[in-house]
Amino acid sequence: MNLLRAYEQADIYLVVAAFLLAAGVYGLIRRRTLIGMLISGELIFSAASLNIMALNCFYAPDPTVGQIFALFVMGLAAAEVAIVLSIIIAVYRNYHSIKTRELSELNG
Amino acid sequence: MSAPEVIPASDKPCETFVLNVGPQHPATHGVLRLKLTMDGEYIMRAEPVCGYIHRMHEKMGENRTWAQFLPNTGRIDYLAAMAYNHAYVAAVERAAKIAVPPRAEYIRVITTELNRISSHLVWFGAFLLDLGGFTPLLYAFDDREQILDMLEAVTGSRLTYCYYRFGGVCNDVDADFIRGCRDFVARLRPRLKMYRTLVTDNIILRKRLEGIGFISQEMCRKYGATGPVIRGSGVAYDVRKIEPYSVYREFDFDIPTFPEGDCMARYLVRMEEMAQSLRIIEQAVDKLPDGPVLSSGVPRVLKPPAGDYCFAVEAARGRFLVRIVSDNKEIPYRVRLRTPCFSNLSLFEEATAGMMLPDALAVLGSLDLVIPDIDR
Amino acid sequence: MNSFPISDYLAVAIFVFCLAATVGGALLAVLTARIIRSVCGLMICCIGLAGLYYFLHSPFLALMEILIYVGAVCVTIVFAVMLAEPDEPAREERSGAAILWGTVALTVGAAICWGLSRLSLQGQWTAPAAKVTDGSVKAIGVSLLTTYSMAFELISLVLLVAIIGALVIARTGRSKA
Amino acid sequence: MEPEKACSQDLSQIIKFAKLDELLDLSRANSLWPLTFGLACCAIEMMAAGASRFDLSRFGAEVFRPSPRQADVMIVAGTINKKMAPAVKTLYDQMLEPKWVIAMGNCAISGGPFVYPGQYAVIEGVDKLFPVDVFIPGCPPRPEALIEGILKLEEKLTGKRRWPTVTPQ
Amino acid sequence: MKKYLKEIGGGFYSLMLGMRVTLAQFFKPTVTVHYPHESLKMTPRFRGHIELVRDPKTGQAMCFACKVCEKACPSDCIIVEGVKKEGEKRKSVTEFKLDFTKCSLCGSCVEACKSNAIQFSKAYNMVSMNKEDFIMNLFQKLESERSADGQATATPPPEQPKSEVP
Amino acid sequence: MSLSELLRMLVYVVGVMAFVGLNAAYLVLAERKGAGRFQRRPGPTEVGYAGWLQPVADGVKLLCKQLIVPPGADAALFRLAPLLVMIPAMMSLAVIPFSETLVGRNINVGLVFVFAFGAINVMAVMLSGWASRNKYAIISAARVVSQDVAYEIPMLLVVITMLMATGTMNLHEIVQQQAGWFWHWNLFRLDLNPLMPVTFIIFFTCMLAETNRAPFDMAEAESELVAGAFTEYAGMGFGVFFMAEYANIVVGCAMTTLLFLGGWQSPFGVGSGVIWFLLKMYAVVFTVIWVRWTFPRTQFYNLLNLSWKILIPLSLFTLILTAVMMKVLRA
Amino acid sequence: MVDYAGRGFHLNVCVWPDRVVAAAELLDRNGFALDAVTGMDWIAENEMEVVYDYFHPADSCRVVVRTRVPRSKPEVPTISQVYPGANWHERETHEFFGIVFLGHPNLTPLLLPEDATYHPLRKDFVA
Repeated sequence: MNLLRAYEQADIYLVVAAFLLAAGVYGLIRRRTLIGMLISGELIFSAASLNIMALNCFYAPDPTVGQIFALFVMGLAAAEVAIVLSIIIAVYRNYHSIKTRELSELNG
Repeated sequence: MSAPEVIPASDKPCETFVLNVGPQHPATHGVLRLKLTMDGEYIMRAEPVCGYIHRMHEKMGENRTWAQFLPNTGRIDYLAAMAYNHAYVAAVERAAKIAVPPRAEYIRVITTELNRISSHLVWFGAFLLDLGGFTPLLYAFDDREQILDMLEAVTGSRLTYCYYRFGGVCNDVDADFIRGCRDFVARLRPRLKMYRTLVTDNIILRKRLEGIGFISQEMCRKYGATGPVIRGSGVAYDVRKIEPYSVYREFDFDIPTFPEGDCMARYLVRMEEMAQSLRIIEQAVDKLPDGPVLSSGVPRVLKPPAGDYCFAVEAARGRFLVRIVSDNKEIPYRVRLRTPCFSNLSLFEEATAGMMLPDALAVLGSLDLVIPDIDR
Repeated sequence: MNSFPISDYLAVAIFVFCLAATVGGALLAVLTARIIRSVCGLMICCIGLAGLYYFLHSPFLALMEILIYVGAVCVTIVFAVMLAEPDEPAREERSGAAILWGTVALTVGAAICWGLSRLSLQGQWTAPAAKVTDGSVKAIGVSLLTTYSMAFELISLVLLVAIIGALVIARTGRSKA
Repeated sequence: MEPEKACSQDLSQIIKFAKLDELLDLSRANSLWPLTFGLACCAIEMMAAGASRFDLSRFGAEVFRPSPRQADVMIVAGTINKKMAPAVKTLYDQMLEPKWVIAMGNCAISGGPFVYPGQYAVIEGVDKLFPVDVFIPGCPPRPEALIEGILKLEEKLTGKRRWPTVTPQ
Repeated sequence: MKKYLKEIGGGFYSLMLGMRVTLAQFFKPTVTVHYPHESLKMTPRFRGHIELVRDPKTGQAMCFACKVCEKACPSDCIIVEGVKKEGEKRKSVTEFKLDFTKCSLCGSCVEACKSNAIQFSKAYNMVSMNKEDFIMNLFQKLESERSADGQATATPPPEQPKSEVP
Repeated sequence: MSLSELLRMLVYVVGVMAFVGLNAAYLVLAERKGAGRFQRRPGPTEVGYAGWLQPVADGVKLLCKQLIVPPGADAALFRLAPLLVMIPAMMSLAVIPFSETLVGRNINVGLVFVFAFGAINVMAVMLSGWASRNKYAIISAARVVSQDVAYEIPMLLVVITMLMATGTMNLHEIVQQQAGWFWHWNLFRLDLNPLMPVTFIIFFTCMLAETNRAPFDMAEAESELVAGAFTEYAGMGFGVFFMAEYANIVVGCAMTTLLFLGGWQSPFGVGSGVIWFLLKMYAVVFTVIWVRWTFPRTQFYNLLNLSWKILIPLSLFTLILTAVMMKVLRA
Repeated sequence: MVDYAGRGFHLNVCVWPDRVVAAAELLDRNGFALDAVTGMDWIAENEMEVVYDYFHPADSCRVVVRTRVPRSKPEVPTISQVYPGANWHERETHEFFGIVFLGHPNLTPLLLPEDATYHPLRKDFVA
C-alpha cells in the first residue's frame, strides 16, 4: 500500500464512512437531547453519502450517478433538519424541554 | 417576522430575559439605564432607571444666594442652557419685581433661539447616530459650531453660558454678532434643505420612523409631556404662545405640529422648529431696539418678598418651570425645577411596550433626552 | 511530467488533515456535553468530508457539502439551539442507566464500525473497465435534467413540503404558547 | 560562558526590549481608542472634539468603542455621583490592560461646582475611584483642551511631545 | 403592484439623492482647525481661569483684597488674603488662591470686582498629569511675571510647570 | 505537480495572505480617511506621513493588548471563532482571478466555491456571539443568522441568473466573455436580461448585507447592541474580526467586479490587465464606504422585509425573465 | 385667583389632603395636564406641603393645588391612578422629603441610590 497514494484507495473512505455511521449510531443511542440526536442523524447521512461517493468514484462505471445520489441525500438531510428542528421548537414551546426523558408524555 | 406585530406577553418566565441598557450605553446619551424585559427582540417592559447623574441642583439652590444659583441652571440642560437661565432669571425678576430693558429682552430671545437651534442640531445628530447614521451628526456639529462661535463671542463660553443677569444680560451684543446672526440664518436655510434631502426624505429613515412609537394626545396630557413630544402628537402647545413671556408676543412664528404622534412626527416638529427659530431670530435682529442691557434698579443684595413664584419657558425639550419660594432672605427657601425630560421620559414605559429593541431606542432618541435634565 | 515528491507529501498531508477533521469532528459531535460544541463538531466533520469529496474527484459536491451542511444545516441547528435551549444542559448524571446505555451504545457503535470496516475491506470490488462519463458538473447537470429528472422533482417537492411543514409546525407551536 | 559575555548579551537583550517597548508605546500612544462614555456637559464637548471642526481622528483617537473591552482610554466627561460610581468602576475594571483615564472637566477632577460642604451625591473627583492619568480642567473644557489632553497622554506614554505647544492668545 | 414598484423606485431615488449630497461634501474642503499646528483666536470675552490685573502705572496688583469675589463665587474656589501696609490707604493682596478644579467659569467674580482687578485669561488648553497644578496661586504668578518683566525676558517663569499652560 | 507549480502555489498563498492583511489594514485607514472626507475633516493624518502608519500603530497596539476570555464564556468556541472568520476570505481569494494569468486556482466551480465558503463566515460570527455569553452578543448573533440567511436567497438567485446568462461557473470564463468595450460587461448586457442593472443592484445590496456593512450592520449595531457579536472580544481577537470584515468586503467587491463589471477587462477593449481589476474593485469598495457614511441603519424587520418582499421577488423575476429571454433568443 | 404676572399662575387652591384626588379628577375632566408635584418642608410650622401644578394644553390657565400635612405623619393619597405622570413625581417627592403617597404602586427611590434612606431636601437633613 503506497501511503503517498492513500487518497486513491477506496478502503480508507469506506472505513471512515463506517466510522461515521458508528459514531452516528452511538450518538443516537447516547444523546439525551433531540438536537443531539439530530446531529447524530446527520452523521449517519454523511456516512451514507461518503460511502456512495467512494464506491462511485472507484467502482462505478458512471461516476455521475453517485454524485447525484449524494446530492439527493443532502437534499433529504436538509429537509429532515428543517422538519425536525421545527418539531423541536414546537416541542420546546409546549414542554420547555428538549430532553427526551422529560418528553415521555409524547409516548402517550 | 414581516411586520412589527405585537406578540402577546407570554406568562412563562423562561422565555423572557432582562437586558440592561446602560448606564453606559451608546443609545442612552449619557447615563440613563433601561431595564428591558425582553422576549427575543421584543420588549415586554421597559423600565427607565434614572438618577445616575443626580447633581442635587434643588438642594444647592437652598444653600447659595439667588445670584449664585444661576450657574447651576445652565447645567441642568446643558444643550439649551440659555432657556434655563432665562426661566430662573425671569422667575427671580418676577419675584423681586425687576423690570428688564427691552434691548435685553430681545437679546435674550435671540440667544435663546440660537441656543434652541444648536440644541436641536445636537439632537438631530445624536438621533441619527442612534439610527446608525454618523455623517449627519458631523454636519450638524459643523453648523452648531457657527452658533457656538457667535454665542462664545457674546457670552465667553461655549456651553454653559451664564449670560443673563437679574434685570438684563451681562454683556451687550455688537455689530459682529448681528451680522453673524444674519449670516447664520442665510447659511442654515439651505443646510436645512440639505438635511431634508440627505436624511428626512431617505427611505431607510422613513421606514424606521414612520408609525413607530405612537404617543397619543391623551398620553401626553396624562404624563405632562411637553415640547416637541406633545407637538408631535398634534397639540399646538408651546409656552411661547400660550403663556407668552419676554417679547415673544411681538414675533410672527408658527408652532409646527404633526398629528401622527410617531417618531417621524417628533422628528419633523424639531426640524420645522429650527426653521421657525430662524424666523424669530431674523425678526428680532431687525427689531432690536437700542438702550441699556442691564436694569439699573437691581439691588446689590437681593431679597425677594416672601411667597412662591413660578416661571415657565419653552426650552428646547419642552416646558421648563421654575418655582422659587422665598422667605425674604438672601438665599432661596426652595427652588423647584420642573424639567421637560423628566415628564417626557416617564411615558417611555407605556409607549414602548411590545416594541422591538431598535424601535424602542428610536423612540428614546425621538424624545430627545438630556439626562441631567431628568436627574437634576 | 516530472513529478516532484513534495507535492505528493503535500497532497497526503491535506488528505490526512481532511480525514482527521472528519473523524475528529464526528467524535466531537457525539462526545461533547455541550450541544453547541457538538454542532461545531458536525461543522468540522462536514468541512473534512468536503475535502474527502474533493479527493474523490467531485469538487462540486464538496462545495455543495459546505454550502448545505455548514451554511444551512449547522446554522439552522445553532439557531434552534439559541431558540430552544437557552441554558447549558447539566452534565449527564452518572446513574446506572446512563452507564448501561453508554455501554450499549459503545458496543453497538464499535460493532457497526468493526463489521462494516471488515465488510468493506474484504469485499471484492471490481473496478469498471471504462468510465461512461467523466463525472463533471456538466454531466451531473445533464443527468439531473434527463435520467433523474423525476427524482430531482421529487426531491424539490420534498424540500418544499418540508419547508411548509416546518413553518406550520413552528407557527402553531408559537400561537399555543 | 564567561560572565562578561553573558552580561553583554543580557544588555543587548535589554536594549532590544527597550526598542520594542518604545515601538509599543509609540503605537499605543497613536492609537488611543476612547470608550464612548459621556456623563454630562463635557460629553458634548467630547463629541465636538470628534466632530469636523476639531477632529480627534487626526491623532487616530476617533475610534470611539462602545465596549470597554476594546477601549484603551476612558474619558470621564462629567459628574460622577454616588449611584453611578459603581458602574464607572465596573467599566474601568472591564477595560483591559494597558488602559488610561482622562478626567475631563472640573466635575471629574474634583466634583467641580457641585461640591459644597454637606453635599450628599457627588463623588469628589474620579481619582477617588481609580488612578487618573491626565486632568483637563474647565467647565466644560474646550475641545482643544481635550485634544491637548490626548497629546499629553501620548507625551506620557512616549516621553516626548511630537507636536508644537500652543500658547493661548 | 404599481404602488409597490413606485415605492421601490421612489425609495431608490431618495437613496441616490442622499448619496449625491455626501459626494458633494466629499469634494469640499475640510473645515478642520489643525489644532496643535494652528489654533483659534479666543474671543475677547473668553472665560478662562481668572488672573490678577496689574496696575499699568505701578506694576503692582490692582487687587486690594476686598474679598468681594470670594463672596460672589458660588463654588468657593477663591481665597484672598491681604494686609494693610504702613502708609497706604488700602490693603494690598498677599495671597490670591484659585482652585480652578472647582470653578464653574460663571464670571461672577469678575463682575463683582468693582476695581477691575481680575480678568479672564485666555488659557483654553490647560492640561496636566497632576491635579494640584490647577490650584493656582495667582498672586505668586503675578509677582513672578512682574520680576520676569523687570528683567525684560520673555521666558516663562520657572515656578510655572510647563504642563499648566502647554 | 511540478516544483515550479508548488513554488507558484506557495507564492500565491503568501501573496493572498499579504493581500488580505494589507487590504484589511489599509482599507480601515481608507475608510477612516474616506469617512473624514465625507464629513469634511481630514481623518487620521498625524501618525506617520499623512497618517500612513495609523494601521501599523493600531495593529501593534491590538497585538499587545491584554487578551482575556470573559468569565462564563465558552472558552474553546470563543477562541475558535476568530480563526474561523478569516477562512472564507482567504479561501475565496484563492480562486478569484485577478487577471488573465494571476489566479491561484482556476477551478471550474469557482463561483460556487466563493459562496460555499461564505457560509462559514456566518457560522463564525454566530459562534463568536454565542460563545461570548453576552446578551448583546447573542441577540446580535441571532440577527446575523436571520439576516445572512435571508440575503443568501436573493444573492444565490442572482448568481443563478448570471450562471444562466453566462453558462459557466468558471470565474475565468465569465470574465473572458465580457471582453471588449464596456458595453460588453454583464452590467450592460441588456440583451441577456433587460433588467441587468437591477440585478446588479440586488447583488450589490445582498453583498452589503452579507458582509454586514452599513446600512445592514445589524451585527455591530453600535447604538443598540454596543459592539454586537464582538462585544466581549478584545485586542487581536477583535482585530481579526475587524480585518475579516474588510477581507470579506474585498471578496464581495471582487465578485461584483468579476460578475458584472468585466473583471480585468479594460473598458475600451484594449490594455486589459490586473490594474483594471483593482481599479474597478476599489471603485466598488469606495461605493461601499460611501454608502456606509451616507445612510442610517435599517431596522431589523425592514431589513427582512426588503429581502423577502422586494429583493427575492425581483431576483426571481429577473431569473425567469433571463430564462425566457434565452429561450426566445436562442429559438 | 391670583395675579398671573406677579406669581406665574392663575388659580391657587388649598385643599385638605384627602381632597387631593378629587381635585385631580376634577382637573382631569377639564382637560388639564399635570405639570409637577413639588414637596416643601416648612420646618418652622412643622408641616410639609405638597404642591400640584397643572397646566392646560390648549388654554392659558395654570392651576396650583396645595395641601399641607404634619411633619410627623406626612401622608398624602396618590394621584398616580388619575395622572400616571404623577407616578415619578411622587416617587421623587417621597425620596427627597419622605412624604408617603398612600396607594402608590411603587414608592421606591427614583433618583437616589436604590438603598437610600435619607431625605435630602428636608431642611433638617445633614449628609
